[in-house]
Amino acid sequence: MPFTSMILSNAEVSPGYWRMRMTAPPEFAAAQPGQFVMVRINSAIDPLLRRPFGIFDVGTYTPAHSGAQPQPYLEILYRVVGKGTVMLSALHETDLLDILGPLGKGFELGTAAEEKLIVGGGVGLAPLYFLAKELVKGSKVRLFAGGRTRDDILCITEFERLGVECYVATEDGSLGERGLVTEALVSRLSAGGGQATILACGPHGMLSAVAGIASAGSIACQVSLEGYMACGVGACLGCVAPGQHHTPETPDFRCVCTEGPVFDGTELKWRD
Amino acid sequence: MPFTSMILSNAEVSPGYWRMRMTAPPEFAAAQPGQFVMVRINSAIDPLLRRPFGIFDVGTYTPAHSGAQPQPYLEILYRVVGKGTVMLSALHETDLLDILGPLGKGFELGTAAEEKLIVGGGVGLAPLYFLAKELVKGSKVRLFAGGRTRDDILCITEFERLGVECYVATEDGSLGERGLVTEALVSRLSAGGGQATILACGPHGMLSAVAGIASAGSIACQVSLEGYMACGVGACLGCVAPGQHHTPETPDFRCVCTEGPVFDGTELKWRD
Amino acid sequence: MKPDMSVKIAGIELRNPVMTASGTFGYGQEFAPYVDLEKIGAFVTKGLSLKPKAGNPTPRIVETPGGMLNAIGLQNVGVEAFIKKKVPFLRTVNTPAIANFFGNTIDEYVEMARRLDVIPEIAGLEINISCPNVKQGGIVFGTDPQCAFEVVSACRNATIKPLIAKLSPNVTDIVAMAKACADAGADALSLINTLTGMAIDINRRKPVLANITGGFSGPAIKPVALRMVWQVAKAVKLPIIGIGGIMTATDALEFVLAGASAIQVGTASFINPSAAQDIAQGMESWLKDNGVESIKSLIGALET
Amino acid sequence: MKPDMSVKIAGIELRNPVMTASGTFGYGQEFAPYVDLEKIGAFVTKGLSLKPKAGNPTPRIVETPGGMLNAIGLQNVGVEAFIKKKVPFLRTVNTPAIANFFGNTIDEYVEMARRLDVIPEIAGLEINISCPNVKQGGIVFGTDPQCAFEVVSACRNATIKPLIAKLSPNVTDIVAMAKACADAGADALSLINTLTGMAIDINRRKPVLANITGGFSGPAIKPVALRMVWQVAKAVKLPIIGIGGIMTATDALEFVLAGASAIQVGTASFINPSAAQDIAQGMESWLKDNGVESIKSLIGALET
Ligand SMILES: Cc1cc2nc3c(=O)[nH]c(=O)nc-3n(C[C@H](O)[C@H](O)[C@H](O)COP(=O)(O)OP(=O)(O)OC[C@H]3O[C@@H](n4cnc5c(N)ncnc54)[C@H](O)[C@@H]3O)c2cc1C
Ligand SMILES: Cc1cc2nc3c(=O)[nH]c(=O)nc-3n(C[C@H](O)[C@H](O)[C@H](O)COP(=O)(O)OP(=O)(O)OC[C@H]3O[C@@H](n4cnc5c(N)ncnc54)[C@H](O)[C@@H]3O)c2cc1C
Ligand SMILES: Cc1cc2nc3c(=O)[nH]c(=O)nc-3n(C[C@H](O)[C@H](O)[C@H](O)COP(=O)(O)O)c2cc1C
Ligand SMILES: Cc1cc2nc3c(=O)[nH]c(=O)nc-3n(C[C@H](O)[C@H](O)[C@H](O)COP(=O)(O)O)c2cc1C
Ligand code: FES
Ligand code: FES
Repeated sequence: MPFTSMILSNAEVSPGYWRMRMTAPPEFAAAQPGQFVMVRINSAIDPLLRRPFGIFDVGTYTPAHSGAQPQPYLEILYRVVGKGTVMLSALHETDLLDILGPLGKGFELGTAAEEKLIVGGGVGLAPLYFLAKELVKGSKVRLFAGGRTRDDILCITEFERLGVECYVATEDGSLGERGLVTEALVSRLSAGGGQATILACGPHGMLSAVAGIASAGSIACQVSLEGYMACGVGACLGCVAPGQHHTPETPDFRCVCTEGPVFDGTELKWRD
Repeated sequence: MPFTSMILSNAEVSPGYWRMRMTAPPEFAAAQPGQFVMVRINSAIDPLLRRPFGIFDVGTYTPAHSGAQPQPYLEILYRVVGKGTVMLSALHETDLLDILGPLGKGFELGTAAEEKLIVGGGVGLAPLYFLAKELVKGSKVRLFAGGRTRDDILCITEFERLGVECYVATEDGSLGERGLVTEALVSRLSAGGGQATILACGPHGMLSAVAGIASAGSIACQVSLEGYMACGVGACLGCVAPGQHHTPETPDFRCVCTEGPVFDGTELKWRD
Repeated sequence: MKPDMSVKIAGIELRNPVMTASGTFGYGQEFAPYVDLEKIGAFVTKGLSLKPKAGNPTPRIVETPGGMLNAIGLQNVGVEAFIKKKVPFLRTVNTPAIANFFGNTIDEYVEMARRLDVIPEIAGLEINISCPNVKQGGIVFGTDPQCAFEVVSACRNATIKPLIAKLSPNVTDIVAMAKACADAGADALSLINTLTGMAIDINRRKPVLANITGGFSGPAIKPVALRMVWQVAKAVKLPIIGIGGIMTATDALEFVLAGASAIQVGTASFINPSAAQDIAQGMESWLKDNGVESIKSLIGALET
Repeated sequence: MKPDMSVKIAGIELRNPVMTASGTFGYGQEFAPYVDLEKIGAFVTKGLSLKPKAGNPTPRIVETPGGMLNAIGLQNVGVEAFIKKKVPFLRTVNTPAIANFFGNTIDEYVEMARRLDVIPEIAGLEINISCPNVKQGGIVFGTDPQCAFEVVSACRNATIKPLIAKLSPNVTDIVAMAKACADAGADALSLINTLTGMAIDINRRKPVLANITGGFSGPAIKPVALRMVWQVAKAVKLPIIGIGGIMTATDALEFVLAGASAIQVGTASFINPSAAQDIAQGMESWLKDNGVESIKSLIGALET
């Protein structure tokens, strides 16, 4: 659903990464981890299109004024990469934003018994915090967080506060293990343990590797994809990703904004 | 010259009319009454073109911080009429603006002896305040301010503080005389007195009437024109106005942004 | 008084002149959560073809200054699945549904027209002639008056439903194209389809779109669309559906004054999913505020 | 290392590929306060005609989403006054000046080419063929390959100076136009000139421009311009000057990758009077940052 939201806070949490909290309508309580919102940056035509962002967190806050009732809020965690996110980072508390969401199909939370291995690369951690909050209610949750450097490892303390066990890997070794997050995942898996399921979000290369690891170990795996989106509601068909049966001759495209952004790793074609 | 200016204040002085003060470079001290600036509303492409505004006032202020030296400032008085001015009115103190100016040919201040009759319609008063500040240094100055209703009569107290004698006329009689400002001008002129010169800015209809009155009484008259501008520097030729010799067959166009915006009333063609 | 917003296009009664543009409104159902479909004049389906079409590889869209490029590749479920899966929904909505269709040969176009002709839930057909004719070295039907005439008249003979020819703006002489479609028996003309554009990623040194070029839409193209609607309205008697960069009621009214009897909202629905309904409402308010009793009195009322 | 930004167009050596577009940079002098004219590659004069031209009534310009329309009507001082009043300034600047010119008959074009041919301060001629041929029912030279061929070859025979043909984008097949001008002996091609657009004031129920339609320029048109430059670069050997909506160094580099050997900055100079210089500087910085030694290595380097 479309709604006008007021910014409650907008702060840089790590160089180039910002966290924004804004008001949400009551209906937003039904949002699922892995769903996303389409944010209209301003009312002008530059930028023209809405920008998609995963839901980092939802909750309620109590406004300052006396006798105020608790109100729902929504948070996004975003990386400044271009025109729209630059403008977003310049917005202030009390500024208004036009938001569409929650949109798309989120993560399946699965059964409490299975251990949850959540894997995030850089800003791919964004939807995983909301996810972890739900998962820790029933299951053991381990987070594998990767990035190029320490600045790309976001909000680890928040995850730890949830009781999530965190494994950190950076390519330059500036934080945690030196190397790729997938290596940390593999070594954890080889350490054995009970039945596990993988939930991942991050760069396509990382997701592809994670999906490979999962199928190799025949472990259930869900991944959250990105795609260039115009509408977010299944109308423009801009956001599609190749499905498992995809070949250039016999294409098989899945709509990321409605059938996803979260897919079962086996639903997708990883090399084409 | 182009410069980056910081907004010092931006307040609504009358319903729909805003007054903005912003920092200016030292060179701006050379600005002449009647000159204008081209303001870039934002760094995006919507709105694309700069917006022209007359110089309402220039001066110096001393920043709050200790040991600060006096700094030059510039003021504009603007009416919210469309996209750009709506956005302008939403800007805050400390926001930055990209400004080009001072531009164009201002008013000729003439000789001290002659009485100065300045005539302004609505926001046409904007350049007249800066003008009056200069004129009162040597001459008797009378202001004839007109508008549809009281809300269109701007900053009269400021003019009075300068020692300017103000004659106000509104079409609905909500302030001053009921009727057109030109009527007030005519009755003043018929009252006789020493040698006078007219300087006017406002809607084209008013300027045309004033120019008529002036030539009828063979009184010197300068008018400040508007025109749709893209560049403000004489390159696009979008802003032209018909000159005295203009006919559809033998056109005679004057460039408002470089030959004007202030013209001698006799230089222009008033009916074509 | 409530202004009369109704118009008639190619024999189709519309409660107001606001339609949705093909390819930007899915098959209607996608927008049911955002738009009261019974508050708009009509909606147009995604472009349909004989066989399902999977479309182009990604990236398929890119934003440009004030607009966007798309190279979806006419992905659609195909006419069979459309009839089975999408038409039932149309029955539930009391608003005319226009089927937009295309082909790569005249035979394909004709076959599509025949299939759609027998579907009672379809109020009319919009023929998209901005497609290459594979039988003629890939020349785009809509860029050659003769090709356009042939494909439109062939479809004209294949359907008794109202037939709307949708023109491509990528031509030297839009009036010649309009006349060719009129001569071929089209009941109305819709214009414009997308301009052809391109965007480049300088860091990858590649086109942004996998398809290299794409269809250019959005507010940026409005001046071209408005000019073409005005040119065609002066030269051709058929009712015109104005399309191109319409974001607001003001934009829509510009097209009506230029000569459009109805308008279509495309890209705007991506930015504001209820754009079509908001524009219809805004137009009605403007008429009321300006004491205009009927939208019909504004069609082509531009003073030049 | 300092990247080599120099390029050669139609035999004219440019210190960098950034030129200013005709009609947006006056006769050069207007921008001297804002641009170090010796930091750009070349500048192009306002379009010149045999007799002074007073241009159209006002309003002459209007802003559109991401762009603008102009109907200046080719106002210019005429070739005589240009030679007397404007050429002396060119002597003071060590940067090639290109004279843009037009006519309404082939004879007028040829006469203009002759007059300009003998002016040493002029490094080359840019022929604007987006004008109606009054001898042929007002058909625009630049929208018909045959007309374009005739006027360009006639001018070719009238001057030994480098001759640049400036193409109109309002055509079905830009490649056909490019080939016609190449066959006629043009040394280079510049594209695009303005698209034709329109804007309407719904409250006055009139076109905003006194001329009704106008030339559409600015960032909005970039995708169309880039597409046309790419199409022409693939099909024609001549060096290309890319024009259309260039606001930044990134925009300029997109055109270079698409196949342009140089670019022209138009509308951008209205928004930022030092745009041309800033863009040249920005391109050089990008080359440096990306370890590209020569701009020439980027011309047409798009991977498709
Ligand atoms: C379902 C989904 C969830 C996302 N969640 C987050 C998140 O939680 N935090 C975050 O920082 N980013 C997230 N992204 C990526 C985010 O949408 C882009 O970084 C953002 O749109 C860039 O906009 P821009 O104007 O700053 O960049 P520009 O490069 O100027 O954008 C230009 C165009 O490209 C699109 N675009 C650019 N990069 C991407 C990308 N990686 N994915 C999709 N479209 C892109 C933009 O939407 C815009 O249409 C998500 C993307 C998707 C599809
Ligand atoms: C030399 C000069 C001095 C001016 N001084 C003042 C002043 O001191 N205070 C003030 O309030 N206004 C002044 N104006 C008018 C002011 O420029 C316009 O009101 C303003 O540009 C409107 O912009 P907008 O985006 O809000 O309106 P829109 O209607 O959205 O503007 C659309 C386009 O039309 C142009 N435009 C609209 N109205 C005018 C107009 N009246 N004159 C020229 N261009 C126009 C805009 O610049 C823009 O390019 C002056 C105009 C000129 C030419
Ligand atoms: C993503 C997308 C898909 C489109 N698909 C079709 C289509 O299938 N058939 C068609 O005739 N037009 C199609 N169009 C063109 C639109 O119907 C419309 O003519 C064009 O976008 C201009 O209008 P706008 O500027 O309001 O978007 C499509 C446009 C977009 C943006
Ligand atoms: C105000 C204005 C005047 C122009 N005059 C001319 C002209 O006299 N001759 C010409 O060939 N092109 C003329 N043009 C077209 C530009 O040279 C350029 O081709 C066009 O504006 C596209 O580039 P841009 O988007 O960077 O402005 C003019 C453009 C504008 C905006
Ligand atoms: S973003 Fe439009 S269909 Fe997914
Ligand atoms: S505004 Fe461009 S010439 Fe005056």
